[in-house]
Amino acid sequence: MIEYKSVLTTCPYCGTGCTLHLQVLDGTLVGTLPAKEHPISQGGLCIKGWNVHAFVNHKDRLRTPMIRKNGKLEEATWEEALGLVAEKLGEFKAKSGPDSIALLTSAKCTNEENYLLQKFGRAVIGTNNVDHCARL
Amino acid sequence: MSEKIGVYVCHCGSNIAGVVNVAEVSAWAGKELAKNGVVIARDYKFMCSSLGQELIEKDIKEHNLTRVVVAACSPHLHEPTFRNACARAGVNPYLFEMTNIREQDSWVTTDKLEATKKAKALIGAAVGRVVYQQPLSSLFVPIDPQVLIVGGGVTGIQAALEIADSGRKVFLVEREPTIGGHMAQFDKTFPTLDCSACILTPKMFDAGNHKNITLLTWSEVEKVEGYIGNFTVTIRKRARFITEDLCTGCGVCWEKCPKKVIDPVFEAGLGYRKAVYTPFPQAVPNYPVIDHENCTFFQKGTCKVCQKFCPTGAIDFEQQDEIITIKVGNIILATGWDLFDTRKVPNYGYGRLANVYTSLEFERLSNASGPTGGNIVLRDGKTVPKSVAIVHCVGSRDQNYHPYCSAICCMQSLKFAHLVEEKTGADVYNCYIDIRTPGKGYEEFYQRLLGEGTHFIRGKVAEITDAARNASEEGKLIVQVEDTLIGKQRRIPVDMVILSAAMEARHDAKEVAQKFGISCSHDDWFIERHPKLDPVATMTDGVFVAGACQGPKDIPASVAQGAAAAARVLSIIGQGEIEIEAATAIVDDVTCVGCTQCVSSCPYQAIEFQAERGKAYVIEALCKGCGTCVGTCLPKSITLKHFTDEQIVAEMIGAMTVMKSFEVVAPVPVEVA
Amino acid sequence: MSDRLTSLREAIQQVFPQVDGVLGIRRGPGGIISPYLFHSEHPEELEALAIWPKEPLPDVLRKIQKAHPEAKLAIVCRGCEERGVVEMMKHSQLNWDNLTLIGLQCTKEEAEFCRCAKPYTVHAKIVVGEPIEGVPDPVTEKVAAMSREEKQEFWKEQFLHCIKCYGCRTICPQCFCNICTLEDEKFVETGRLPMPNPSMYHLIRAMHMTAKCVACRECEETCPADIPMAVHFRLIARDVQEMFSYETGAILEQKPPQLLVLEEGEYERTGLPH
Amino acid sequence: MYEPKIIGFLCNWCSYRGADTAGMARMKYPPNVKIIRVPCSGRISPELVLRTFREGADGVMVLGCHIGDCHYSTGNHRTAKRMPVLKRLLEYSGIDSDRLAINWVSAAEGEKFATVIKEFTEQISAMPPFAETMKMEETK
Amino acid sequence: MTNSIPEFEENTNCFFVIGSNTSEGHPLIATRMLKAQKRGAKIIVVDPRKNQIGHWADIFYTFRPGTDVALFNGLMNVIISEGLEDKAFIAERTEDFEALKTLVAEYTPEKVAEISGVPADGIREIARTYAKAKPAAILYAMGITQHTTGVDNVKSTSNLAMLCGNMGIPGGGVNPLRGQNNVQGACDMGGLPNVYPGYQAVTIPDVQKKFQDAWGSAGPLTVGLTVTEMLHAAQEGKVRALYVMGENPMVSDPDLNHVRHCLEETEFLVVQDIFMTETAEMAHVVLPGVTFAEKDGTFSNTERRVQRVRKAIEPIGDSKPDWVIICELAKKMGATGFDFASPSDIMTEINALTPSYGGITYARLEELGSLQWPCPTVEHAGTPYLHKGKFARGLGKFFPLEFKEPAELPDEEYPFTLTTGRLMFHFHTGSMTRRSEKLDSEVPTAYVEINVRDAEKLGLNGDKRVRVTSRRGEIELDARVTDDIKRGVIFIPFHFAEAAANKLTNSAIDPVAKIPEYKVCAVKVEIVK
Repeated sequence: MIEYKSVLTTCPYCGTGCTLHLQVLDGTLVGTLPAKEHPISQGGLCIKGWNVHAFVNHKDRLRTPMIRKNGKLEEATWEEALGLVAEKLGEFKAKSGPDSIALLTSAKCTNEENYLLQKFGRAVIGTNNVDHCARL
Repeated sequence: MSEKIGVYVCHCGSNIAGVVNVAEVSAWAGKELAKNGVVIARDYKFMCSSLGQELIEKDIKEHNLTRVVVAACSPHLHEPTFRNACARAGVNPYLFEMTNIREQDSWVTTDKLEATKKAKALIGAAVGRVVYQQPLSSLFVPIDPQVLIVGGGVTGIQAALEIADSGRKVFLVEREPTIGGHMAQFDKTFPTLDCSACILTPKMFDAGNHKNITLLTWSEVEKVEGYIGNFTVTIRKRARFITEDLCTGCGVCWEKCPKKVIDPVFEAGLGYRKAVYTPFPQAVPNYPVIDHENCTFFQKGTCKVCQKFCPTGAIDFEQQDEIITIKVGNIILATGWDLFDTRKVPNYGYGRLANVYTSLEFERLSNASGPTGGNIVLRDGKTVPKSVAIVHCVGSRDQNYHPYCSAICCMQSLKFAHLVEEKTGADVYNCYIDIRTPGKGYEEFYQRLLGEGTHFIRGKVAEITDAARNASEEGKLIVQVEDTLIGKQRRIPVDMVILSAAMEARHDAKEVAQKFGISCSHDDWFIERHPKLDPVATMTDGVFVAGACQGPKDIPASVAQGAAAAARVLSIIGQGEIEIEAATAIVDDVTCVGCTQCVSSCPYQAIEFQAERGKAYVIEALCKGCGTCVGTCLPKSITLKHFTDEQIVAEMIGAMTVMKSFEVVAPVPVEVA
Repeated sequence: MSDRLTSLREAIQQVFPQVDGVLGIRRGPGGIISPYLFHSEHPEELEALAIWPKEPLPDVLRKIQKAHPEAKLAIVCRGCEERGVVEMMKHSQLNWDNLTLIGLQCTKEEAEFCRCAKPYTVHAKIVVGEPIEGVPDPVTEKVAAMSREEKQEFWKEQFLHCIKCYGCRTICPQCFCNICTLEDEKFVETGRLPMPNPSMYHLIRAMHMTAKCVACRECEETCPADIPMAVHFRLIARDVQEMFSYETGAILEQKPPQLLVLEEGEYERTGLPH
Repeated sequence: MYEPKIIGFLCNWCSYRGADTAGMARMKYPPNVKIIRVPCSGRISPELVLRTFREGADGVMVLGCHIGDCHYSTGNHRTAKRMPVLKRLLEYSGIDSDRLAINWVSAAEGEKFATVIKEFTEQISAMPPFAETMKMEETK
Repeated sequence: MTNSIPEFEENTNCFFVIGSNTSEGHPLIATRMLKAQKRGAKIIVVDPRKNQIGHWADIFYTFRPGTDVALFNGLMNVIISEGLEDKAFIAERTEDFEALKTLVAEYTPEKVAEISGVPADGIREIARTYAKAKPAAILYAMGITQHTTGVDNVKSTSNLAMLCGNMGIPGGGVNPLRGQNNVQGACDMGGLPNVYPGYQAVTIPDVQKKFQDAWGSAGPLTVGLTVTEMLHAAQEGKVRALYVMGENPMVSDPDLNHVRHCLEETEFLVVQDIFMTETAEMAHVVLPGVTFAEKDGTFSNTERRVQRVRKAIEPIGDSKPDWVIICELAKKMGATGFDFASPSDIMTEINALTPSYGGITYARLEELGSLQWPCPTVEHAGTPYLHKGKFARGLGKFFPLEFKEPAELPDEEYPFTLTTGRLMFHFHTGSMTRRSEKLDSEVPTAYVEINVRDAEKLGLNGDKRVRVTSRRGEIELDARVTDDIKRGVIFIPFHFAEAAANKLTNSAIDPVAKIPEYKVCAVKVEIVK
């Protein structure tokens, strides 16, 4: 069965909050369409919005976790990578206290993810060293 | 800037230097164009002299020049000279650019200052462009020595024999069942009045029996692909329903065939043939064809009389059309002409008034092997006319039909007049606009006719009618004409009228032209490459035209063109391979979206759409490098080598930049602050 | 409106057995509409079928057909979209043989929104709604009536408003090139805002729309700066019709005239010198 | 008084040779037109003409063979169909379409060439500079 | 933003745009202003550069970067002295007006003209136009905030808005345009060192308890470190591990040479991102997250509008949605409370703990498309504009503010003022846009805008390559000469790592908001031979 759909989503660039449709054909992105009758974007987009689909499949996308070994980043499994992060963070928290760890949440990530990371920082690590680039 | 450019400004004696300050120009180029890559700029008395050329060659080697610009005369004069000089010194000739500061500057500008400025702008443009030029090399393609000739009239036969005699293979394709064309229908030929068949049939016989000629009659070309040296031609050989290998041409079949049919082609509708027939006894090849439309068996399902009587069992009602594919290197089109349909001139009454004849009908009427055995009689088949009018320029030299002169009608009409007088003693009236007799022995023939008592009336016939106004006109055809020499309207009652109808292009000429990738003039005649200097070549390399398909012609001219086309073809075959234009177009497969706009816009059908890839493809050997496709291509996926957008834009910016630099420096725009 | 929607649903149901999918539009989250390929396997999805506003469906069709050249597809198309499909077919961008057109005739209000002269289909065999007459295009007439100086001022301001989103180009069903001359820095200044006057972007685009613009007005609709660029296209379309007797999207066999040799009488109508 | 800047795109076979013919006959005409040689007027895309105006040209000429005489048979037919559309577009955009001249000059027509250039230069001189009418900012 | 974007088109009669290159930074907000302009609304733009919106403006002036407070005081001076203020609004809804009045009396148009470079008559023109066209909206962006006086600048905008009664009405207000898609959401969700989600201060014990109860554990009662402070602390060894999710301080932060040094000093750097950014290259562990196209969630735009992000395709390669990564990591560390099946579940927890998001559920977003917070309950329709009838704190407070010069001013050695900003065609550190072919080809690399006359003085004709140097670093890039920038000011877009404007910028920060002064620093320009 040929599957074509347009997925309504929100533009990941500036803070205007235009919505747009990602055109999906058989599971791959084939383009962007604006959302007509949307209160903000009113069926229009800027050049960045029109091209949101372009970077998603870029060859430079990170596809696997990496760990620095002998000064070089090398591919690793999720198990290894998350294991190492958990171990290290636990170690610093125990040795130097929660405030020896700082976290940057992201103005690019979703509300849910920002919520989770600050929750992780405050509830799991125990620090208020949580910030992001709001000022930049 | 990685390119090293040398700029050379020619004095051309005082031709340029007398007006353009060449020293200043070269100094300017050396300084101001250094940022564009100019590393050396010189001026010299005669750049085209061997010393001038050596100067360039020496600089190329010493200064490692990668590009060369010469500002001198027209590139049409010396571009090859300097390209060769560059090539000798190891710079690809296409990395050279020439700009014209003589014909287009020093010779046309009076003001020395302005001329100098113009020279600078032109050099600025050339330098801008040369940076983006790319090395190119020519392409050579081998020539297939086989030749296709389309049309088996006298022109095609002549061309075929010339080529075949030189040992090359020829395919001669003819639409009708026999070769011979219009000439086989004629009675006598002007001005010598020798019998048309007598001079033609030996040639037909030769062509039919030549070991190097493959005759494909009753056949038509369906498709032509490829380019000079490498054409692939698809031919449909229509079913004759006769097994050629078995047929001896004995003629029993057409003797026995019960179905009589008016012959609209060979007998011009005046005579009859059978449903199985050869057009005339001397037909080559001599195998008959069965006329599917009129054959009783094909129409009603029973008959097969011919089959019963055929002594060799050659009749084959099951026969199918055959598709033949041949490879040839060159093609000659000798597809001939059609007779103007005189019904289109209603006031001449053809088709309505029985005794109004066309010229072709008269040829058959007068021909000893024609329907009346050569007796000139009216449609009733017995009455010999006592007076005959011959109307010139029917359909020719007439804005309503064809503006051109058909070239043969005057002589043909004179011939008719002579034959009528000779055979019937009738009074003959030639109604003409002008008498044109520009050929060897033609004027003499006219003078002879004047002496034979033919009446010549200068005037365009207004009407031919059977509406009599008085007794003397009763039962006659009345020719209404203004005799412009005496300035009087005349009504001439005659028994018979012959319309000297125009020669016109074949009804399907446009289609044929498209098939072969050539073009037609406004009147649908095939267009030659040059009307004077290249009359049988076309804009499509490897496709030639000869005879009346290119325009109205008489027999000698047609035969000469047939021979000429043959000579051109043989000369190409003799070269073995041929150089193709280097500055051709090329498609970028990555960006081509396959919209086919270029395919439609190419004057040469040199671009094909490859549907399976969804891309356009330029057949390099067909491309002449006009760049019309580039002008059309929306995503600019097609590039014309040596005339790329980059090069042209850089040339334009080069000129504009220099011109702007001459302007009084504009005041700095008012600050917004 | 609802009548048309019901009829369209029925028409799609009727076509379902013969095709692999029917391209139309559906109403999604927050009431926002978008193109969607309906399947006979899921007739219940037709509940969300919508008809207005329209979407650039021919372009979506092209993308689907390119990936599935053998698929039999149907498209719900208005007059403009049908013209778009025809022009794309002429440019080898669509395979006509594998297409079923479900014509949707526009209402007067819709036609007025688009200032459409031909709000009806002509080729579609299955048709929903009654065809209506075209409506006038006051915007184009207004510009056409301006003096040269007024036009110059008018377009200067319009071009100044352009934020170079390329939306008009990207949404245009007739702009199917892989790369675009408008992005070629040889011809159009890249990365400059506001764009210098005269705007190479708009003028080149207008030239490229010669004998191509199907008057769907998607470009104007998507323009955040409300530039009435279709005015250019429509004025040129008139000229092309007048000079070369070409009507975009009307006749399947007719090729774009600017690609072909001059026909009898055409040169005289171009106004070029003799 | 200013010196108009004009670019002429000339086909190689007719117009460019026509310009040479004018030179050989020592006909005089104003120096404003700078000639760019192209194989055929059909090579000139509207983009090139527009780009030339954008560069600040006050006038642009596209000269080709007479219809019917095109070295490339019918290349100039496309010129004759494309350029009138471009002229109309210029007019619709408020640009005087007389700034773009389309004409046909054969290799023999040196005199016509000189006349065409002279008349066009005069016509453009009578108009204000293009950059000024467009109030274009200089691209630096 | 106090107000909503659709109000601009429908209600606003005057836009006062300052410190915002709206047409490039927020194109579809800018085009809204065009729509309003068509019905007669006026656009006033004041900016060191005449960018596209400057060309659209009815009134445009350039001014000296960093003199915003002076300019606002000057405008208020005119408004008060001409009696154009909204007296009723001031009386009913504000306090401390007299103090403001006294202070701005000093800032006569003539004096401000000298400080800011806007002519006195221009100041009067702006003041009158703004004051007479109610509702009038002030729009600003980082041009206001990225100063050592950023907070003062922001307060000045609200002083002006309150003075003319432009608060709490549709089409008016003070409208900071947030630069990143979800910078609003990141703040709302407590991605700040001083607050929990919904701006609930970490220093309040009741708040701490609320979260402790909900999560089982919470942060301390002390405010944490800001980005800039974290980096300093890392250098000092106080912060030993840094976890970065989807940020690229190696391009975005000021004084990059310093940032590099700090990150090098960090003992353990974890970067979770979609590309190998300049920051990720320095990490010890890199975790591949996914783009917006591969996950579900919500973004909150600059006008507090929460909208859905919907998954369109499966994650690429082995990458995982960022929320999944955090949950897995937390669980690995033995934490509870991270068992979420979907972002919708997370939102349910947010609804419970964040009063302003209380009624923003996925089900409602599906139906309505979007909701603007505050939206405390599922019955609440959302809040298009704030401060209706009443300010959050009760009465609106006027802040009398003196003008202070930026931290670094041009001098003989560094005679130019550098200001940085965005381009239409790129976004932030360019990690996404520079990987979009069509965007990258528009502006493939950095350039510096310089005034025609300055260029002339430098002898910059035809020579395009220049070197720009500040006290902190130098970069080489192409010059673009224009008359659309104030003399003495140069502009460099900050998207380009190879010629990173932030190698030059000053990390001096606003004492309250800790925002660096990106918009002003002193530089010199030399031609590269």
